Amino acid sequence: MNKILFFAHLRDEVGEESVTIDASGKTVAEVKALVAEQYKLQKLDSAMTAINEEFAPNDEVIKDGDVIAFIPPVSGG
Amino acid sequence: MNKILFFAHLRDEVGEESVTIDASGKTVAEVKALVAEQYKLQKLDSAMTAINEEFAPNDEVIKDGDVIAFIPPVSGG
Amino acid sequence: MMYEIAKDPIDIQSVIDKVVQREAGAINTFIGTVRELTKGKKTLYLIYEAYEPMAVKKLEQIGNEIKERWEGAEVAITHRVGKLDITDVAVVIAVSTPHRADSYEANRYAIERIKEIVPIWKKEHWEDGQEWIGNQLETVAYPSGKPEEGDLNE
Amino acid sequence: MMYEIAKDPIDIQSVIDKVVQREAGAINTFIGTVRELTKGKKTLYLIYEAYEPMAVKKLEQIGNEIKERWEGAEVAITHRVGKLDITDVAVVIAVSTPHRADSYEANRYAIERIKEIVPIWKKEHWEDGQEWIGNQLETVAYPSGKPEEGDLNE
Repeated sequence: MNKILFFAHLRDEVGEESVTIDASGKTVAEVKALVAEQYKLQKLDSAMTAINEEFAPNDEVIKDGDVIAFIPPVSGG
Repeated sequence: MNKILFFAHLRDEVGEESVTIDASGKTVAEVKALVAEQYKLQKLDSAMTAINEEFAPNDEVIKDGDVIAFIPPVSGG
Repeated sequence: MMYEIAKDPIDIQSVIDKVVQREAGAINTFIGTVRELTKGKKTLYLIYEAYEPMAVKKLEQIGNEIKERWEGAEVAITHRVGKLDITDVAVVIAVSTPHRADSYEANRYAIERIKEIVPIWKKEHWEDGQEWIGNQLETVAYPSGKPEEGDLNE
Repeated sequence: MMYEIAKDPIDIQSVIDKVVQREAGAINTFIGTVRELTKGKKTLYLIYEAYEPMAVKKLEQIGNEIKERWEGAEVAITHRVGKLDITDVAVVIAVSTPHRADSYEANRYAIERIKEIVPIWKKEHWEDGQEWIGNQLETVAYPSGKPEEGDLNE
């Protein structure tokens, strides 16, 4: 299983800090599409994705246990 | 009369923080030449001059009571 | 710890102390504070949120990029999260280097990189609403690469 | 007092506090420290000397030049005099501005101008001697004018 973390406006829209799904074997792009549809997230496209706290490209394949985080455009500083 | 202030290597060479002379009516350049000769100061040429705490050009004429300071190249910061 | 996410007010001096070194002649410190007016709109307060473990890793990555580019540099960064009022300190970046020019340039690099790759977000609260801020201009991000010289001068 | 010559160790936070303003999103602070090695030579300690009343006036002039050039800037500068050991703080320059780029540029301008027009001198003490430092390269000074862009990048 895979934990998926939401931040900023995504967290507000989903209404959860995290959800757990089975994403193993899927690419980042596939998981993004799935999650966007399920939670009606229109701006997920502009978010980057991190796997296990490191940015990951859209074609990376997720393994069981990987922690996935969607990273909206950052605004720290 | 006029107070003349020395700093840094000039103070070391003259052996005084200040001296008093009558410089009124003389230009900065004339006072510089005079003081350089009297105290055998070879590097006075590279010093700037301040009159009453403001930089002054070589042709400025000194008035009675003006405080003159020789400002070697600075090295603060 | 040279790279921290803090829930309490940041002690600026303690961040500076981390980069003191006998080889340094310069310490440049950048302090990001909460400004009241942005584009004529009055901010009441901000909420900062971070993906903390990843944010710390990314701050460390920025520090390592700096040490690679500017020889002899030491870097410490603390970013605060939670509710911040006007004039509160959101981030402190301290960079020490042997010579002064490098301390300014390396510090500037750090803040620009923070705004690109560190997972921290701010929500602005105004009298008439609130919004998560982030790249409303849809500009380019640099998740793994480094910004070009031109990107530092925006 | 925004511009000071200090005989005792400088409290960095108190210099920063002077430039805090609700309109500022950035405070850049430059801290000049005594470095052990300069061109391979080991410094034991430094003595700083100032023509104090004129030095304060010239620091104020620099602050005014900055406020003219960078809108909304606030500036505070304290320079120490006397005997300083390795890692001791010689100067603290704090500049706050609405936007961050200006805070870096205005602060950089301040340190370059200090090295041109403020009557402060340092004497370096090594194991084998001592010397008053100052413009050994016979470079140009700018007593009343302002440095050109190129001069800031030495």
